[in-house]
Amino acid sequence: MSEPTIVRITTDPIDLNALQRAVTTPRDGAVVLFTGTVRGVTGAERTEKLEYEAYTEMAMAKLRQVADEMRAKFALIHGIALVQRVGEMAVGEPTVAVVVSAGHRGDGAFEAARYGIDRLKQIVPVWKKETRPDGSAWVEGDYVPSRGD
Amino acid sequence: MSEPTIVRITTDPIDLNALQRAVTTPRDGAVVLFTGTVRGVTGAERTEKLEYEAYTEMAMAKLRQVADEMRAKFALIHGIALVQRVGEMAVGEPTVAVVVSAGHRGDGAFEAARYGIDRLKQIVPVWKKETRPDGSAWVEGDYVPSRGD
Amino acid sequence: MVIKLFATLKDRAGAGEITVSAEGECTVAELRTRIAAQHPALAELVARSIVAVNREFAFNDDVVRATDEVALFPPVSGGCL
Amino acid sequence: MVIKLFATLKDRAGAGEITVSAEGECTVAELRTRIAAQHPALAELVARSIVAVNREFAFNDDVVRATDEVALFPPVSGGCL
Repeated sequence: MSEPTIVRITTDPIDLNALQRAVTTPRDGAVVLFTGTVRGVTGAERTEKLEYEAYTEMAMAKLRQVADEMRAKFALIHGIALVQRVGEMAVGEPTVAVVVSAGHRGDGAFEAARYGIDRLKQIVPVWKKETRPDGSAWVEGDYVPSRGD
Repeated sequence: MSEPTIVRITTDPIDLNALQRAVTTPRDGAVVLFTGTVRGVTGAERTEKLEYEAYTEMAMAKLRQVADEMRAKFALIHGIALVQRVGEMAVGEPTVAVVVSAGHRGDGAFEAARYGIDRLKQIVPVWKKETRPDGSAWVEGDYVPSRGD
Repeated sequence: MVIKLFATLKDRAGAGEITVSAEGECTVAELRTRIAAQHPALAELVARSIVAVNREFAFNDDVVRATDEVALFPPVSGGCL
Repeated sequence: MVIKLFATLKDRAGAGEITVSAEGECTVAELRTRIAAQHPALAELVARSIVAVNREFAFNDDVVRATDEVALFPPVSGGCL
Protein backbone atom coordinates (compact mmCIF):
# COMPACT_ATOMS: atom_id res chain seq x y z
CA MET A 1 0.00 0.00 0.00
CA SER A 2 1.31 3.48 -0.78
CA GLU A 3 2.74 5.57 2.04
CA PRO A 4 2.37 9.27 1.23
CA THR A 5 5.40 11.48 1.79
CA ILE A 6 4.66 15.16 1.30
CA VAL A 7 7.39 17.81 1.56
CA ARG A 8 6.61 21.39 0.76
CA ILE A 9 8.03 24.92 1.04
CA THR A 10 5.15 27.28 0.41
CA THR A 11 3.85 30.81 0.91
CA ASP A 12 0.30 29.47 1.35
CA PRO A 13 -1.30 29.22 4.79
CA ILE A 14 -0.91 25.75 6.31
CA ASP A 15 -4.16 23.76 6.12
CA LEU A 16 -4.11 21.08 8.83
CA ASN A 17 -7.36 19.48 7.65
CA ALA A 18 -5.96 19.01 4.15
CA LEU A 19 -2.69 17.61 5.53
CA GLN A 20 -4.53 15.15 7.78
CA ARG A 21 -6.51 13.87 4.78
CA ALA A 22 -3.41 13.73 2.59
CA VAL A 23 -1.33 11.55 4.94
CA THR A 24 -4.09 9.22 6.17
CA THR A 25 -4.16 5.82 4.48
CA PRO A 26 -6.96 3.25 4.99
CA ARG A 27 -4.68 1.43 7.46
CA ASP A 28 -4.38 4.49 9.72
CA GLY A 29 -6.23 5.05 12.97
CA ALA A 30 -3.98 7.76 14.41
CA VAL A 31 -2.57 11.03 13.07
CA VAL A 32 -0.26 13.35 15.03
CA LEU A 33 0.17 16.91 13.79
CA PHE A 34 2.74 19.30 15.22
CA THR A 35 2.53 22.90 14.23
CA GLY A 36 4.88 25.71 15.17
CA THR A 37 3.16 29.05 15.54
CA VAL A 38 4.35 32.64 15.68
CA ARG A 39 4.67 33.36 19.40
CA GLY A 40 3.72 36.95 20.22
CA VAL A 41 4.89 37.06 23.82
CA THR A 42 8.14 35.60 25.18
CA GLY A 43 8.68 36.79 28.74
CA ALA A 44 8.81 40.58 28.45
CA GLU A 45 9.45 40.54 24.68
CA ARG A 46 6.76 41.24 22.08
CA THR A 47 6.90 39.89 18.52
CA GLU A 48 4.74 41.64 15.95
CA LYS A 49 5.40 39.45 12.93
CA LEU A 50 7.87 37.00 11.48
CA GLU A 51 9.21 36.71 7.97
CA TYR A 52 10.62 33.37 6.84
CA GLU A 53 13.09 32.90 4.03
CA ALA A 54 14.28 29.56 2.61
CA TYR A 55 17.06 28.29 0.39
CA THR A 56 14.25 26.45 -1.32
CA GLU A 57 16.12 23.88 -3.42
CA MET A 58 18.29 22.70 -0.52
CA ALA A 59 15.39 22.96 1.96
CA MET A 60 13.31 20.59 -0.17
CA ALA A 61 16.20 18.10 -0.29
CA LYS A 62 16.67 18.35 3.48
CA LEU A 63 12.92 17.92 4.16
CA ARG A 64 13.09 14.69 2.12
CA GLN A 65 16.08 13.64 4.19
CA VAL A 66 14.17 14.31 7.45
CA ALA A 67 11.27 12.18 6.16
CA ASP A 68 13.69 9.37 5.27
CA GLU A 69 15.26 9.54 8.74
CA MET A 70 11.78 9.41 10.34
CA ARG A 71 10.92 6.26 8.36
CA ALA A 72 14.24 4.66 9.24
CA LYS A 73 13.78 5.32 12.98
CA PHE A 74 10.03 4.69 13.29
CA ALA A 75 9.27 1.62 11.22
CA LEU A 76 5.52 1.47 11.92
CA ILE A 77 4.55 4.96 10.72
CA HIS A 78 2.78 5.36 7.40
CA GLY A 79 2.15 8.84 5.96
CA ILE A 80 4.43 11.86 6.50
CA ALA A 81 3.95 15.54 5.67
CA LEU A 82 6.62 18.19 6.31
CA VAL A 83 5.53 21.69 5.36
CA GLN A 84 7.45 24.92 5.96
CA ARG A 85 5.65 28.14 5.20
CA VAL A 86 7.76 31.10 4.05
CA GLY A 87 6.98 34.80 3.74
CA GLU A 88 5.31 37.02 6.34
CA MET A 89 3.28 35.51 9.17
CA ALA A 90 1.32 37.09 12.01
CA VAL A 91 1.15 36.06 15.67
CA GLY A 92 -0.72 32.75 16.13
CA GLU A 93 -0.31 31.57 12.54
CA PRO A 94 1.24 28.14 11.85
CA THR A 95 4.73 28.49 10.36
CA VAL A 96 5.55 24.81 9.99
CA ALA A 97 3.73 21.47 10.19
CA VAL A 98 4.98 17.95 10.82
CA VAL A 99 2.26 15.35 10.30
CA VAL A 100 2.58 11.59 10.82
CA SER A 101 0.00 8.82 10.46
CA ALA A 102 0.09 5.28 11.82
CA GLY A 103 -2.21 2.36 12.46
CA HIS A 104 -2.41 2.93 16.23
CA ARG A 105 -1.49 5.76 18.57
CA GLY A 106 1.28 3.62 20.10
CA ASP A 107 3.02 2.99 16.78
CA GLY A 108 5.48 5.88 17.09
CA ALA A 109 3.59 8.75 15.45
CA PHE A 110 4.06 11.02 18.49
CA GLU A 111 7.77 10.25 18.70
CA ALA A 112 8.27 10.56 14.94
CA ALA A 113 6.58 13.98 14.86
CA ARG A 114 8.78 15.20 17.70
CA TYR A 115 11.89 13.86 15.95
CA GLY A 116 10.79 15.47 12.69
CA ILE A 117 10.42 18.99 14.10
CA ASP A 118 13.68 18.70 16.05
CA ARG A 119 15.55 17.64 12.94
CA LEU A 120 13.83 20.17 10.68
CA LYS A 121 15.03 22.95 12.97
CA GLN A 122 18.60 21.66 12.72
CA ILE A 123 19.18 20.97 9.06
CA VAL A 124 16.52 22.57 6.86
CA PRO A 125 17.88 25.91 5.58
CA VAL A 126 15.14 28.34 6.57
CA TRP A 127 15.61 31.55 8.52
CA LYS A 128 13.30 33.93 10.25
CA LYS A 129 13.40 37.67 10.64
CA GLU A 130 11.58 38.87 13.70
CA THR A 131 9.90 42.26 13.93
CA ARG A 132 9.57 43.68 17.44
CA PRO A 133 8.42 47.13 18.52
CA ASP A 134 12.11 48.22 18.44
CA GLY A 135 12.96 46.95 14.94
CA SER A 136 13.63 43.76 13.03
CA ALA A 137 16.51 41.29 13.01
CA TRP A 138 17.37 37.86 11.64
CA VAL A 139 17.25 35.14 14.27
CA GLU A 140 20.20 32.78 14.14
CA GLY A 141 20.00 29.17 15.19
CA ASP A 142 22.72 27.46 17.18
CA TYR A 143 23.06 24.10 15.44
CA VAL A 144 26.27 23.63 13.47
CA PRO A 145 25.91 20.71 11.04
CA SER A 146 28.50 17.99 10.95
CA ARG A 147 29.30 15.42 8.29
CA GLY A 148 26.30 13.16 7.76
CA ASP A 149 23.74 15.94 8.41
CA MET B 1 -3.46 35.31 30.63
CA SER B 2 -6.41 33.07 29.80
CA GLU B 3 -5.81 29.41 29.01
CA PRO B 4 -8.56 28.08 26.75
CA THR B 5 -10.10 24.73 27.67
CA ILE B 6 -12.51 23.42 25.06
CA VAL B 7 -14.47 20.19 25.56
CA ARG B 8 -17.05 19.15 23.03
CA ILE B 9 -19.23 16.21 21.99
CA THR B 10 -20.50 17.01 18.53
CA THR B 11 -21.93 15.55 15.34
CA ASP B 12 -20.03 18.15 13.28
CA PRO B 13 -16.87 17.20 11.37
CA ILE B 14 -13.72 17.99 13.34
CA ASP B 15 -11.99 21.14 12.05
CA LEU B 16 -8.30 20.98 13.00
CA ASN B 17 -7.56 24.48 11.70
CA ALA B 18 -10.29 25.97 13.90
CA LEU B 19 -9.10 23.98 16.94
CA GLN B 20 -5.50 25.11 16.41
CA ARG B 21 -6.64 28.74 16.35
CA ALA B 22 -8.92 28.26 19.35
CA VAL B 23 -6.25 26.84 21.67
CA THR B 24 -3.32 29.04 20.60
CA THR B 25 -2.57 31.94 22.95
CA PRO B 26 -0.06 34.71 22.17
CA ARG B 27 2.46 32.92 24.41
CA ASP B 28 2.32 29.73 22.32
CA GLY B 29 4.90 28.61 19.79
CA ALA B 30 3.91 24.93 19.60
CA VAL B 31 0.64 23.10 19.10
CA VAL B 32 0.28 19.30 19.06
CA LEU B 33 -2.88 17.81 17.60
CA PHE B 34 -3.75 14.15 17.85
CA THR B 35 -6.62 12.86 15.81
CA GLY B 36 -8.08 9.37 15.75
CA THR B 37 -9.41 8.34 12.36
CA VAL B 38 -11.67 5.56 11.15
CA ARG B 39 -9.31 2.81 10.07
CA GLY B 40 -10.61 0.92 7.06
CA VAL B 41 -8.13 -1.93 7.03
CA THR B 42 -6.89 -3.88 10.07
CA GLY B 43 -4.97 -6.93 8.94
CA ALA B 44 -7.46 -8.92 6.88
CA GLU B 45 -10.50 -7.06 8.31
CA ARG B 46 -12.36 -4.32 6.44
CA THR B 47 -14.35 -1.60 8.18
CA GLU B 48 -16.93 0.25 6.10
CA LYS B 49 -18.09 2.83 8.61
CA LEU B 50 -18.29 3.55 12.30
CA GLU B 51 -21.11 4.97 14.34
CA TYR B 52 -20.31 6.61 17.65
CA GLU B 53 -22.74 7.06 20.52
CA ALA B 54 -22.10 9.01 23.73
CA TYR B 55 -23.65 9.35 27.16
CA THR B 56 -23.31 13.03 26.47
CA GLU B 57 -23.78 14.57 29.92
CA MET B 58 -21.30 12.23 31.61
CA ALA B 59 -18.92 12.36 28.62
CA MET B 60 -18.72 16.16 28.92
CA ALA B 61 -17.96 15.87 32.64
CA LYS B 62 -15.26 13.24 31.95
CA LEU B 63 -13.69 15.31 29.16
CA ARG B 64 -13.39 18.17 31.66
CA GLN B 65 -11.78 15.76 34.10
CA VAL B 66 -9.26 14.62 31.46
CA ALA B 67 -8.38 18.28 30.77
CA ASP B 68 -7.91 18.89 34.51
CA GLU B 69 -5.64 15.84 34.79
CA MET B 70 -3.58 17.04 31.81
CA ARG B 71 -3.07 20.45 33.43
CA ALA B 72 -2.14 18.83 36.75
CA LYS B 73 0.47 16.56 35.12
CA PHE B 74 1.89 18.95 32.50
CA ALA B 75 2.27 22.29 34.21
CA LEU B 76 3.69 24.21 31.23
CA ILE B 77 0.90 23.56 28.72
CA HIS B 78 -1.54 26.35 27.90
CA GLY B 79 -4.60 25.65 25.71
CA ILE B 80 -6.46 22.33 25.58
CA ALA B 81 -9.19 21.08 23.26
CA LEU B 82 -10.84 17.67 23.60
CA VAL B 83 -13.43 16.94 20.95
CA GLN B 84 -15.29 13.69 20.38
CA ARG B 85 -17.40 13.42 17.28
CA VAL B 86 -20.51 11.21 17.43
CA GLY B 87 -22.79 9.82 14.73
CA GLU B 88 -21.73 8.08 11.53
CA MET B 89 -18.20 8.46 10.17
CA ALA B 90 -16.53 7.10 7.06
CA VAL B 91 -13.04 5.61 6.67
CA GLY B 92 -10.32 8.27 7.04
CA GLU B 93 -12.47 10.79 8.92
CA PRO B 94 -11.30 12.14 12.30
CA THR B 95 -13.41 10.76 15.14
CA VAL B 96 -11.69 12.51 18.02
CA ALA B 97 -9.17 15.30 18.53
CA VAL B 98 -6.85 16.12 21.42
CA VAL B 99 -5.12 19.48 20.97
CA VAL B 100 -2.54 21.05 23.29
CA SER B 101 -0.63 24.31 22.99
CA ALA B 102 2.52 25.40 24.82
CA GLY B 103 5.25 28.00 24.61
CA HIS B 104 7.87 25.60 23.21
CA ARG B 105 7.83 22.13 21.72
CA GLY B 106 9.67 20.76 24.76
CA ASP B 107 7.08 22.02 27.25
CA GLY B 108 5.08 18.79 27.39
CA ALA B 109 2.50 19.29 24.64
CA PHE B 110 3.41 15.98 22.95
CA GLU B 111 3.24 14.07 26.23
CA ALA B 112 0.03 15.80 27.33
CA ALA B 113 -1.71 14.98 24.02
CA ARG B 114 -0.70 11.34 24.35
CA TYR B 115 -1.91 11.24 27.95
CA GLY B 116 -5.17 12.92 26.92
CA ILE B 117 -6.07 10.39 24.23
CA ASP B 118 -5.10 7.45 26.47
CA ARG B 119 -7.28 8.76 29.28
CA LEU B 120 -10.16 9.70 26.98
CA LYS B 121 -10.29 6.12 25.74
CA GLN B 122 -10.49 4.85 29.32
CA ILE B 123 -13.04 7.03 31.03
CA VAL B 124 -15.13 9.03 28.55
CA PRO B 125 -18.40 7.13 27.94
CA VAL B 126 -18.49 6.86 24.17
CA TRP B 127 -18.99 3.64 22.19
CA LYS B 128 -18.56 2.73 18.60
CA LYS B 129 -20.51 0.36 16.39
CA GLU B 130 -18.47 -1.00 13.54
CA THR B 131 -19.95 -1.99 10.20
CA ARG B 132 -18.01 -4.63 8.27
CA PRO B 133 -18.98 -6.48 5.10
CA ASP B 134 -20.48 -9.24 7.34
CA GLY B 135 -22.61 -7.02 9.59
CA SER B 136 -22.35 -4.52 12.42
CA ALA B 137 -21.51 -4.86 16.11
CA TRP B 138 -20.70 -2.69 19.09
CA VAL B 139 -17.02 -2.64 19.98
CA GLU B 140 -16.34 -3.03 23.68
CA GLY B 141 -13.33 -1.54 25.39
CA ASP B 142 -11.35 -3.38 28.02
CA TYR B 143 -10.78 -0.73 30.68
CA VAL B 144 -12.73 -1.23 33.91
CA PRO B 145 -12.77 2.01 35.91
CA SER B 146 -11.78 2.01 39.53
CA ARG B 147 -12.49 4.49 42.29
CA GLY B 148 -10.91 7.84 41.42
CA ASP B 149 -11.51 7.46 37.66
CA MET C 1 -35.78 3.93 39.36
CA VAL C 2 -34.98 4.82 35.75
CA ILE C 3 -31.75 3.47 34.27
CA LYS C 4 -30.21 4.84 31.07
CA LEU C 5 -28.75 2.22 28.72
CA PHE C 6 -26.06 2.59 26.06
CA ALA C 7 -24.48 0.58 23.25
CA THR C 8 -24.95 -3.21 23.52
CA LEU C 9 -27.26 -2.84 26.54
CA LYS C 10 -29.57 -0.46 24.73
CA ASP C 11 -29.76 -2.79 21.72
CA ARG C 12 -30.40 -5.84 23.91
CA ALA C 13 -33.17 -4.10 25.88
CA GLY C 14 -34.61 -2.54 22.73
CA ALA C 15 -34.87 0.79 24.59
CA GLY C 16 -32.68 3.67 25.76
CA GLU C 17 -33.87 3.29 29.33
CA ILE C 18 -35.55 0.79 31.62
CA THR C 19 -37.37 1.09 34.93
CA VAL C 20 -36.47 -1.02 37.94
CA SER C 21 -38.65 -1.18 41.03
CA ALA C 22 -36.57 -0.14 44.00
CA GLU C 23 -37.86 1.66 47.02
CA GLY C 24 -35.74 4.22 48.82
CA GLU C 25 -32.15 3.18 48.24
CA CYS C 26 -30.08 0.11 47.46
CA THR C 27 -26.46 -0.74 46.70
CA VAL C 28 -25.11 -0.99 43.17
CA ALA C 29 -24.73 -4.77 43.73
CA GLU C 30 -28.41 -5.05 44.67
CA LEU C 31 -29.34 -2.91 41.68
CA ARG C 32 -27.53 -5.31 39.35
CA THR C 33 -29.50 -8.24 40.84
CA ARG C 34 -32.80 -6.43 40.38
CA ILE C 35 -32.00 -5.48 36.77
CA ALA C 36 -31.16 -9.12 35.97
CA ALA C 37 -34.39 -10.33 37.59
CA GLN C 38 -36.71 -7.72 36.11
CA HIS C 39 -35.08 -7.49 32.64
CA PRO C 40 -33.98 -11.01 31.66
CA ALA C 41 -32.64 -9.77 28.31
CA LEU C 42 -29.91 -7.92 30.25
CA ALA C 43 -29.18 -10.69 32.77
CA GLU C 44 -26.16 -12.02 30.93
CA LEU C 45 -24.55 -8.58 30.49
CA VAL C 46 -25.35 -6.81 33.75
CA ALA C 47 -22.58 -8.32 35.88
CA ARG C 48 -19.79 -7.09 33.61
CA SER C 49 -21.37 -3.76 32.72
CA ILE C 50 -20.37 -0.44 34.25
CA VAL C 51 -22.76 1.48 36.49
CA ALA C 52 -22.61 5.27 36.66
CA VAL C 53 -24.45 7.28 39.30
CA ASN C 54 -24.83 11.00 38.81
CA ARG C 55 -22.30 10.87 35.97
CA GLU C 56 -19.56 9.23 38.06
CA PHE C 57 -18.43 5.61 37.98
CA ALA C 58 -20.11 3.65 40.81
CA PHE C 59 -19.02 0.42 42.51
CA ASN C 60 -20.86 -2.49 44.06
CA ASP C 61 -20.97 -1.16 47.61
CA ASP C 62 -22.02 2.37 46.61
CA VAL C 63 -25.56 3.39 47.48
CA VAL C 64 -28.07 4.45 44.82
CA ARG C 65 -31.15 6.54 45.58
CA ALA C 66 -34.33 6.78 43.53
CA THR C 67 -33.54 10.40 42.69
CA ASP C 68 -30.08 9.64 41.29
CA GLU C 69 -29.26 9.66 37.57
CA VAL C 70 -28.25 6.04 36.92
CA ALA C 71 -26.72 4.55 33.76
CA LEU C 72 -25.55 1.08 32.69
CA PHE C 73 -23.07 0.58 29.85
CA PRO C 74 -20.20 -1.58 28.55
CA PRO C 75 -16.52 -0.60 28.90
CA VAL C 76 -16.00 2.48 26.73
CA SER C 77 -14.65 2.13 23.20
CA GLY C 78 -14.75 5.68 21.88
CA GLY C 79 -11.91 7.91 20.83
CA CYS C 80 -10.40 5.97 17.97
CA LEU C 81 -9.70 2.43 16.84
CA MET D 1 32.33 31.29 -8.75
CA VAL D 2 28.83 32.44 -7.80
CA ILE D 3 27.79 32.13 -4.14
CA LYS D 4 24.18 32.34 -2.99
CA LEU D 5 23.60 34.29 0.25
CA PHE D 6 20.76 34.06 2.73
CA ALA D 7 19.43 35.87 5.82
CA THR D 8 22.02 38.07 7.60
CA LEU D 9 24.61 37.46 4.87
CA LYS D 10 22.29 38.59 2.11
CA ASP D 11 21.40 41.76 4.04
CA ARG D 12 25.05 42.51 4.83
CA ALA D 13 26.13 42.06 1.18
CA GLY D 14 23.08 43.91 -0.12
CA ALA D 15 22.56 41.15 -2.70
CA GLY D 16 21.28 37.57 -2.97
CA GLU D 17 24.52 36.40 -4.51
CA ILE D 18 28.15 37.43 -4.90
CA THR D 19 30.92 36.39 -7.27
CA VAL D 20 34.33 35.25 -6.07
CA SER D 21 37.26 34.80 -8.40
CA ALA D 22 38.51 31.25 -8.11
CA GLU D 23 40.04 29.25 -10.89
CA GLY D 24 39.43 25.53 -11.16
CA GLU D 25 38.84 24.30 -7.63
CA CYS D 26 39.63 25.21 -4.05
CA THR D 27 38.80 23.99 -0.56
CA VAL D 28 35.94 25.40 1.48
CA ALA D 29 38.53 26.91 3.84
CA GLU D 30 40.21 28.72 0.94
CA LEU D 31 36.82 29.83 -0.33
CA ARG D 32 36.07 31.45 3.06
CA THR D 33 39.39 33.36 2.86
CA ARG D 34 38.63 34.60 -0.66
CA ILE D 35 35.13 35.72 0.28
CA ALA D 36 36.48 37.69 3.26
CA ALA D 37 39.17 39.31 1.07
CA GLN D 38 36.95 40.13 -1.90
CA HIS D 39 33.79 41.08 0.05
CA PRO D 40 34.91 42.93 3.21
CA ALA D 41 31.27 43.42 4.32
CA LEU D 42 31.10 39.66 4.89
CA ALA D 43 34.55 39.28 6.47
CA GLU D 44 33.28 39.27 10.02
CA LEU D 45 30.54 36.69 9.37
CA VAL D 46 32.18 34.28 6.95
CA ALA D 47 34.15 32.21 9.46
CA ARG D 48 31.05 31.21 11.46
CA SER D 49 28.71 30.85 8.50
CA ILE D 50 27.69 27.55 6.97
CA VAL D 51 28.80 26.58 3.46
CA ALA D 52 26.64 24.32 1.32
CA VAL D 53 27.87 22.76 -1.91
CA ASN D 54 25.35 21.22 -4.27
CA ARG D 55 22.69 21.47 -1.53
CA GLU D 56 24.70 19.50 1.04
CA PHE D 57 26.56 20.87 4.05
CA ALA D 58 30.26 21.28 3.23
CA PHE D 59 33.28 21.40 5.55
CA ASN D 60 36.62 23.18 5.44
CA ASP D 61 38.60 20.43 3.73
CA ASP D 62 35.93 19.71 1.10
CA VAL D 63 36.74 20.72 -2.45
CA VAL D 64 34.59 23.21 -4.38
CA ARG D 65 34.57 23.43 -8.18
CA ALA D 66 33.54 26.39 -10.29
CA THR D 67 30.54 24.44 -11.60
CA ASP D 68 29.16 23.62 -8.12
CA GLU D 69 26.12 25.32 -6.60
CA VAL D 70 27.57 27.09 -3.55
CA ALA D 71 25.69 28.86 -0.74
CA LEU D 72 26.68 30.70 2.43
CA PHE D 73 24.26 31.16 5.34
CA PRO D 74 23.93 31.41 9.14
CA PRO D 75 22.82 28.48 11.33
CA VAL D 76 19.20 27.77 10.44
CA SER D 77 16.38 29.23 12.53
CA GLY D 78 13.26 28.11 10.70
CA GLY D 79 10.50 25.82 11.83
CA CYS D 80 9.11 27.67 14.80
CA LEU D 81 10.20 29.86 17.69
